[in-house]
Amino acid sequence: MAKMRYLQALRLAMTEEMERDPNVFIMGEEVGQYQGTYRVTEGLLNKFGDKRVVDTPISEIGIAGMATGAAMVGLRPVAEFMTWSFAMSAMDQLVNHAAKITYMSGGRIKCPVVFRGPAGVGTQLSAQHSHSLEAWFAHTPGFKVAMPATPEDAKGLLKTAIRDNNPVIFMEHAGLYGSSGEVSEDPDFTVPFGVAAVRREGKDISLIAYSRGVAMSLKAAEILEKDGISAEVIDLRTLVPLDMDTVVASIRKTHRAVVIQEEWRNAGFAAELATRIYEQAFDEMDAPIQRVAGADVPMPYAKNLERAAIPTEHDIVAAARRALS
Amino acid sequence: MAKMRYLQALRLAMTEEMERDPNVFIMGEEVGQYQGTYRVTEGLLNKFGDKRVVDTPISEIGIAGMATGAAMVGLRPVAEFMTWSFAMSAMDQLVNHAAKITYMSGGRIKCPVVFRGPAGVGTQLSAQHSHSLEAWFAHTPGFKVAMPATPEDAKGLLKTAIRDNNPVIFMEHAGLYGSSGEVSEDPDFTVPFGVAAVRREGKDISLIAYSRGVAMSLKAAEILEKDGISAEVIDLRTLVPLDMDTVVASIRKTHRAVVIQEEWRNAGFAAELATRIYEQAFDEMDAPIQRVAGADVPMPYAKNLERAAIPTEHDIVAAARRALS
Amino acid sequence: MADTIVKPPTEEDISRAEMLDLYRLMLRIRRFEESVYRKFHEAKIGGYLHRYDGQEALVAGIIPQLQLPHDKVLCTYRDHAHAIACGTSAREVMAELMGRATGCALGKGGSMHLIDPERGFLGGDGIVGGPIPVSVGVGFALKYTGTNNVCVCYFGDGAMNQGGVHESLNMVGLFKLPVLYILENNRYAMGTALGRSTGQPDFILKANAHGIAGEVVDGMNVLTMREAANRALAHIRETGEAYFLDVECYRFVGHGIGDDNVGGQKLYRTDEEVDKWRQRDPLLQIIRDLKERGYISEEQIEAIEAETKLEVEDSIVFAEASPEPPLDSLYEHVFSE
Amino acid sequence: MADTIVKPPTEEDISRAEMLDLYRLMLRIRRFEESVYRKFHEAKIGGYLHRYDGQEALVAGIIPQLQLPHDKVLCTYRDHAHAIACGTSAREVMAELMGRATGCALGKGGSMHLIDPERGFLGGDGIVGGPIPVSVGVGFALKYTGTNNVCVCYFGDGAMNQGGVHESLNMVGLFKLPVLYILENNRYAMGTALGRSTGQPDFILKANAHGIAGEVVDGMNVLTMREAANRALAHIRETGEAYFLDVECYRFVGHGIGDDNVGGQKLYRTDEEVDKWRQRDPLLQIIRDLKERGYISEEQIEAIEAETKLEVEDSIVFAEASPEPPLDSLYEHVFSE
Ligand SMILES: Cc1ncc(C[n+]2csc(CCOP(=O)(O)OP(=O)(O)O)c2C)c(N)n1
Ligand SMILES: Cc1ncc(C[n+]2csc(CCOP(=O)(O)OP(=O)(O)O)c2C)c(N)n1
Ligand SMILES: [Mg+2]
Ligand SMILES: [Mg+2]
Repeated sequence: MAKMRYLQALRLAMTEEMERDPNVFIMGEEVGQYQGTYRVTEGLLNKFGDKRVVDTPISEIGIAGMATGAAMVGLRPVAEFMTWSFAMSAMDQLVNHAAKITYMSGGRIKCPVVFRGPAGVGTQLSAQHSHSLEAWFAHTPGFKVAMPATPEDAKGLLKTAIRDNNPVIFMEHAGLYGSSGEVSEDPDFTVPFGVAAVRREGKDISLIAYSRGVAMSLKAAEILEKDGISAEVIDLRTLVPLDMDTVVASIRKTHRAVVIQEEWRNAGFAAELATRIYEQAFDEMDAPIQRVAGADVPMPYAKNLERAAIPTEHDIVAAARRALS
Repeated sequence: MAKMRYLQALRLAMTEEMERDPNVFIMGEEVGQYQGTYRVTEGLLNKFGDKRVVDTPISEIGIAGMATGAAMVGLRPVAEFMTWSFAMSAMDQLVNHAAKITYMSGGRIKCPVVFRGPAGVGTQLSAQHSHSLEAWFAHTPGFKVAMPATPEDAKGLLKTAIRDNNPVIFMEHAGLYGSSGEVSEDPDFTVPFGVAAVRREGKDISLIAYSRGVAMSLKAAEILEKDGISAEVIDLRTLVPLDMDTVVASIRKTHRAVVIQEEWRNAGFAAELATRIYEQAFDEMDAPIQRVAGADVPMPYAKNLERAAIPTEHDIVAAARRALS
Repeated sequence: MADTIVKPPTEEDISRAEMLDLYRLMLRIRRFEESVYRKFHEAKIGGYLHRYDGQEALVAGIIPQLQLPHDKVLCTYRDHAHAIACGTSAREVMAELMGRATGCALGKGGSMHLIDPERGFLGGDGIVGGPIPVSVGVGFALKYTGTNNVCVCYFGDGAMNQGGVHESLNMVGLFKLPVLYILENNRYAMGTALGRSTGQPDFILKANAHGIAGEVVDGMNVLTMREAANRALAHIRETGEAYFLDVECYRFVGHGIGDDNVGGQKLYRTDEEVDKWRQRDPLLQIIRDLKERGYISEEQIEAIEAETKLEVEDSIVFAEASPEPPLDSLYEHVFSE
Repeated sequence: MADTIVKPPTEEDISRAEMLDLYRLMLRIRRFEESVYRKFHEAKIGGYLHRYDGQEALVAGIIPQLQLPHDKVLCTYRDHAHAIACGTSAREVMAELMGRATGCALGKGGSMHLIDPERGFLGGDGIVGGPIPVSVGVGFALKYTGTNNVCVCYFGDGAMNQGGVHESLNMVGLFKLPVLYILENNRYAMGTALGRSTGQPDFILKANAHGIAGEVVDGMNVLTMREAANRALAHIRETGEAYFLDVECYRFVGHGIGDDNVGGQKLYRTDEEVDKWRQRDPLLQIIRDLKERGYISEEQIEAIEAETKLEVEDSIVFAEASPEPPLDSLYEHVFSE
């Protein structure tokens, strides 16, 4: 174990997998010579050379297609979107090609590709640079969707993603890059997909989150504790596959839940989560599930408006209190 | 009133609005000389000339941008996507430009553009041609989303869309183009956004649907009636804005609901609908809301698999029975 | 660099056996497409359907020159011919078109998504321009793994107006990847004639603008096509760099089932135009050439017709006798293991 | 057609008053950007920040030649200069950068989304290549409504690799729309030098391939720029057809805040290179020209500096004194009435 930052953990995962498997390569805008826009890929060009660390033009369609095509014939590309906001330009290649080729071919083609990059709200990046869009990708069959909340998961989930034989949407959070924690240095360490983590045990209410929502939920749980409320915090880790067993087990204990997402509320992933909980545990619910989500507005630039548009631990606390009242 | 088909009603709406307002124009692939891929725009080129009926290259990004730009400076484009599946190539222009320009400009720019075309499953069009994606668009603030279920609404909602000062995602259903019904010929007739229609009154259960799901729900209601079950059928008409008042009023009467969508289940719009019902009427619910939705698979080609992948009235009947058991 | 129409090769370049093979392949494609059309109208085949009649030389002149399965082929929804040329059996293709479990994609793909990776055929694609971004990655992988192989990527004139195509051509030009682009320039994208969709009709200039060399080829003559393909392939294998063939061709039938009636096509082209192009039918030309060289007799022609008919009919019998995919395969293949 | 470097105009072409105006505008932009940079480091400004230092001539040589607000301007996230040149007050720009209610987008847009439709400025755009598809529609509307006006659309060299740009150039070429494209060819897209991102570096060939005429211009000299712009605008107004200027320029500072330190830029360019280009600083050149012609005295230079300083400082005072947007404006402007 070593203490490292989330972005270093990502880099370590890529380094180890590139060392392990010569078919793994890195590509994207500014991943090489510029050392990565957020420095996630720093040093990789020097270490692995420009055959395996490929700087591309600003061509998101081309990037998505190149990664997909290379995966279709046996390579294992790890393609970076400088931010997930820019993946919007590539939706056709991502959805109509990467996600579907295995099914359309009756299983005759594998497509082991990872699309990764920062998602979520930064600091005043305004309307066009503040997306995560996990709901879009979760909606689309054929993708696995991973959204690590901790440095250890950043490493372990990314390694699993690279070894997976399917297209993985790997959404990091720009706001977590600097966060640090203990991370296994064992090159065999991975975190499996579809296994949620109970980050904090509790008995009065379940706070169900992913990505940056987990840290917010843990802070909320601390605040609630002062009022004698015991909150359980669940980190979903992957949205597809989704570990409903862990969620439902928690609900059976607490009978109340808050579901948390940072992205726009309407038709967001929290709605899916709430719906599934009701589908699987309606009779267990003592109160309506509370949803904490981003405001349904394009992200405004002004600091005060941006703050108002995104959820905080205080929104989670308020939601929990509503569920308990 | 005159009896006409859904696609004729759409054409009539466009014709009337083009006659009313010289700033309205039609554009898209094969809308002119070819008379429309589905013949929706048949005759419009002859009637209005090639200044106002513009055939474009196969350039969905360009189409979305051209419509957006023209709307930003005062025209009222009605841009056709040959099918909504192809809009995936244009997501960046649609979401980052059309949907956001009003907000990003602090309200200084209006963007009165309609994007329309067939959505949903056709007949064995397979994986890349069978989308509706309303969940993606509903997720994105800045869009209104209309999905007419009847010829009369096709006309009335499209006229409202063209007169609206905002980008409207107007999703027709290829499977409804041939359906016919009475349609007002009054050029002042419109159907307002955000007002759901109760298509059939009932007291035991609410079937809440839109687009082709409404016809399926009406058939299901007839089947249920034979068993003495009285189903209310609600046609949402627009997903954004969403008329929750009508939905909740129905729930207060029936205390049970089935929510219906044709597109992929996971993170689809039905989840949003269910979640909102619970948020606004949790205490009214006597049973878990049942969700009827498409299978979470890329659309398979084989007839039997395609049939198994999309919901039918029998799935709605079964869901209703579960809710009532 | 633009506009060089390649001359047909001389007799020495091609043996009788090879020429007969070209004829046989083109005939198989033509007869297959004709039967597919009938089966569609018998409602045995569903979805969209795009025939290759008239364009056979683009497939027959190129694909047999490849080192399959090591070279790779990508194409559009107009893909029956490509599958057959890559060696997918008529049975597997027909069964796929009928949505049967024995189809080359287990009935899941259909007409637009034929595929046969074991034979180097990476599939058709229903999205205009869709295969070109994929070709960047296939070309990249062929280079990355140190092979001398080539990815051949087919697409239509309408696809030249797709942004993804330009991003990809530029990347292929920049990274110097071994891709052969075949522009199936049949002059129409559905009902849109070339001149109504492009600001500038010389597509070689578009390829050159991204750093890819290319030339115009007469795609109505399979010998011309074959020679151009061989030169292009040699160029790519030698230099490692892409090449772009803008192939002049014509589809004899409608874009698809929607305009297969003459009325539909009259909206955008005249009978005279179709007739004019039919005189350049690649099948007529090769028969003429075979006869001129004394390579074929009337009996042989009949025999080849008969064996082709047999193959196509066998494929229909096979497909119709094949089961639909099992219902529980609906959720299979969403993910690979 | 490619590679014509336009000669600077002769003295007769431009009056003293006009030349002084060009100088004043470029100076205002330079000083404004410098102050913005300071304010960012005082944490008064957030988000991303992209300065125009070195590229002032591209704005000063063109925008004053327009008939605003009837002509329209679109540009990238590197947009402070464009707003100022269109006539948006420094106060409104600075207030927007500080996220204040008095900003030109009411604090909702920020640095990348300055906008001022009443002055013909249709805004910056945070998506590389994003404004070009929009320019098709603006050009279309200008033609549709029967005006003689022009849409000027700025974008970077990196944007030439975006598919949407090619779709749009083709449509503008095809439909013959009145758009003036200004390629702000500063040789780098973030840390990627031109040669590392394009398969073929002559961008005029890319424009020509879509049917749009164009030429290369020296964008370090505002008089050259102005002359080229005037000719291009005249061409567009006369013919109704688009024109493409590939403008040679250089950004003196980092791409944005991320590499504004020299270390960041050292990853992709040398100090020597920056120094070499700084010798062609458009401000130095115009001062030199003004002096050579005897159009300006040292006192005037000082006076202009002083009045510019005053304007920028006033904008800061104004912005800092302005309120943040009211919290209840969060849900305003998602939709228009
Ligand atoms: C992105 C996209 N837009 C539109 C379509 C609908 N469409 C299918 S084929 C076609 C015409 C393509 O013409 P071309 O590229 O010339 O190929 P051809 O059919 O002539 O072989 C169109 C518009 C599509 N499949 N994908
Ligand atoms: C579609 C998209 N991809 C990536 C980015 C991130 N990005 C912002 S600016 C930039 C470089 C653009 O370079 P260029 O077009 O040359 O303009 P310049 O910054 O030099 O003015 C990149 C990659 C983006 N904003 N949009
Ligand atoms: Mg064609
Ligand atoms: Mg640049």
